[in-house]
Amino acid sequence: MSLCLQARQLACERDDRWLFQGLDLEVRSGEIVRIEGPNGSGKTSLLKILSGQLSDYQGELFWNGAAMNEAREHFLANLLYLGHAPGIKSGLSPLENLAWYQALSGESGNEEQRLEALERVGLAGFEDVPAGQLSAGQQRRVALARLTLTPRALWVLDEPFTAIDRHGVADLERQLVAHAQAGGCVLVTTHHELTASPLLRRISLG
Amino acid sequence: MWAFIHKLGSPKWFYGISAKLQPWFWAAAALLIVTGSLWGLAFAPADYQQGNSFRIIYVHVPAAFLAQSIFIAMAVSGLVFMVWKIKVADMAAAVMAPLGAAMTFVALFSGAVWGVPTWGTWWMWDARLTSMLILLFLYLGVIALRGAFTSRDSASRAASVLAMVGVINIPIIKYSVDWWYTLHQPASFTLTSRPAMPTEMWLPLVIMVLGFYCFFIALTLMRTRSEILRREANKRWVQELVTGQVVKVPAEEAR
Amino acid sequence: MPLREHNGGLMTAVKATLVRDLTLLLRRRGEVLNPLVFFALVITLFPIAISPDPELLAVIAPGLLWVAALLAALLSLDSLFRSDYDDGSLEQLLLAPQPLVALSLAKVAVHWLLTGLPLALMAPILGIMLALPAGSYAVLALSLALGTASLSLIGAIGAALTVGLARGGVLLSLLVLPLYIPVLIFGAGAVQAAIFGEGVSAHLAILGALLAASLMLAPWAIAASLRISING
Amino acid sequence: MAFDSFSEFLAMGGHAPYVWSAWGVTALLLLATVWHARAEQRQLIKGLKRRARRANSARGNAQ
Repeated sequence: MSLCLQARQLACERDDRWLFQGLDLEVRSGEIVRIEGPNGSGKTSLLKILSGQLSDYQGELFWNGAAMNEAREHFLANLLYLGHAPGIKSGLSPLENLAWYQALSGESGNEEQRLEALERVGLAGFEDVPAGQLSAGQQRRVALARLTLTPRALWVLDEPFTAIDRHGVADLERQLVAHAQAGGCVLVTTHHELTASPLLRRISLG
Repeated sequence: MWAFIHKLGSPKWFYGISAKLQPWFWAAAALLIVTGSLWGLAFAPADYQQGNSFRIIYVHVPAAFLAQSIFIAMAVSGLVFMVWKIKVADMAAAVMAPLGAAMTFVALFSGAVWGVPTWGTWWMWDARLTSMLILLFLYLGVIALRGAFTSRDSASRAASVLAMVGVINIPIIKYSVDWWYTLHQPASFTLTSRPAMPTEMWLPLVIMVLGFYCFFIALTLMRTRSEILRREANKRWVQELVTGQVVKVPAEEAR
Repeated sequence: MPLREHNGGLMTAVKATLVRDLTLLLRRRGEVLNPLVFFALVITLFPIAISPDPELLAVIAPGLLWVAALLAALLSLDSLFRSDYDDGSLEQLLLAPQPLVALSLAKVAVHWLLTGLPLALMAPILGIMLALPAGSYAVLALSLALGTASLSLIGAIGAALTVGLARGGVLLSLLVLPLYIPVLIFGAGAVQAAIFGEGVSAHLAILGALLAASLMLAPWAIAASLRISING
Repeated sequence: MAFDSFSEFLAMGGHAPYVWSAWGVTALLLLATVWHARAEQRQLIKGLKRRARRANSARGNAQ
């Protein structure tokens, strides 16, 4: 089953200033869509609207052909959103952080899976260290471990390359391409130049 | 019905219709308040227990009525704004809050002054005064919350939610304060509760209450109009209205 | 990549949120202890400021204990959603395919468990220091346990509304304290009634009714407020 | 008429300070809100006019 997220005549007004207007957009399985635009052009707001966090917009959203209001639960069950802040609790260990995220979507999961996901992002050996003692890049990697731990079709990533070293960037880029090839879909904003790929599409704001 | 609601939601339409309504409410308010004041101050008989200090009732009760009604009106506007996203409702709610706080203050002040000849003290923890004091804090909370946000959209939503939470709580607060008051002061004299008031005493009161309501509506219309101008300053119809001529937008000029 | 159907798991999510918040707070024990120390400190101030006379203290003790406990519960409210907001996990909570109402209720439950309940258990000890008449200790603890649950729920609305603001702390008390008054009236009233030897069941029943009403209505307001704050 | 003379009316049966201060503060507040609303409206329209003039002249210069 393929996925399809559509936006029709999307417009967002923040405090009497139009961030964007009349935006039509469609993302499907097998695509990496990069949202581009200068600072303040509304990239983050667009991602928040598309991920269903901001309800203050005009226009319509459709998830697999159904209006977003009705398909919201199904949409959220297939969404993985990573925002500016990694969403990692400094008082909990990476393992505990991941356990909460797994449970949040209704799966209890098991420790094996979490250890494996942490190893995949190069955090083997840090499983039980309080996340507060990890570097910013390592915390970001804990968040990125969710990409493999809780597989979701639609990834919405806001600046996912922040604070990650060059090796990690290459890894993540490969992961994005592999996800699209496997029939998933990636919506991403980044200042980092993504390697050209037939799957990559750009949408410009502002 | 729907078309009407959406028409009402258009600031431009509201700006036009309120201009027509406003003078009537101002006239009614002036007429009623002047009549009620003269009647209440000079013609109504003095109370047999309280004498002429009783005449404070003609400002105290209308202000107290209005203070409570404005909070309810504010919450209803907030609900309309949240459910139908009608911006005019939020603008009205925004301008109502300060007037509501002012009316609460009037009710508190007149009640306190009234207390001197009646109880011999400036402040008594009377049920009505205590509820009014709490209402004043609720108003201040809504005003402060609206002012605390940098984004106006968030401020509007937050103030709407708080007004709705407050309006659910007001009756609970009122009943619990009444209960608390009767527990601590069993057989005391309350300012305004009396078994039967002669017609020439309560009729001016009714006139004053109506006058205050008209005043509230007129002032809210007027200040909502200002709020519309403030928020829609960039819209073409506002610029046309202000300059009195058709404003060309740059895109049209280029053509 | 196959699409998943949403397959419940609400209990898993709520349980995990309870465990997570409990773990976090128990690891930062200072945050749990601060309100309790504050409670004890404020109660110490009153005999010093008013009079050490046990007879006088006994009269005002119910009110003092309730006001001090209420302020102590208020003190810890600001941090209820703040750290989640700062580190981005609040966004994730909002995007979980579970009802936000249930998840925020779990967070409030943890707040009560580690603030309201300890305050209620500690109050009788401070009651002894204020010469609270015998026979009212159980009612004091019970009324506080019931009342602080309502306080946590109502206060969480204010905390959710102000979590996006840089200096929300003072504003939070302005918003929340007026709403606390009914709980204060019936809570302190219950203890007083117990002292006078009157029946306390009416007071406790009203406190229970207030709790039921807050349980029904507050979670929706909290969820709506969180959505507003996350957009700010 | 409840009073026999104007001076009696002013005296309010010995309750003059209370009655007149309560009524005075109320009247003052009502008038102040009206005055404030009027001033607010005038100032807004003045500001909008100034803005429109500036925009007009800027556009004129550009042509």
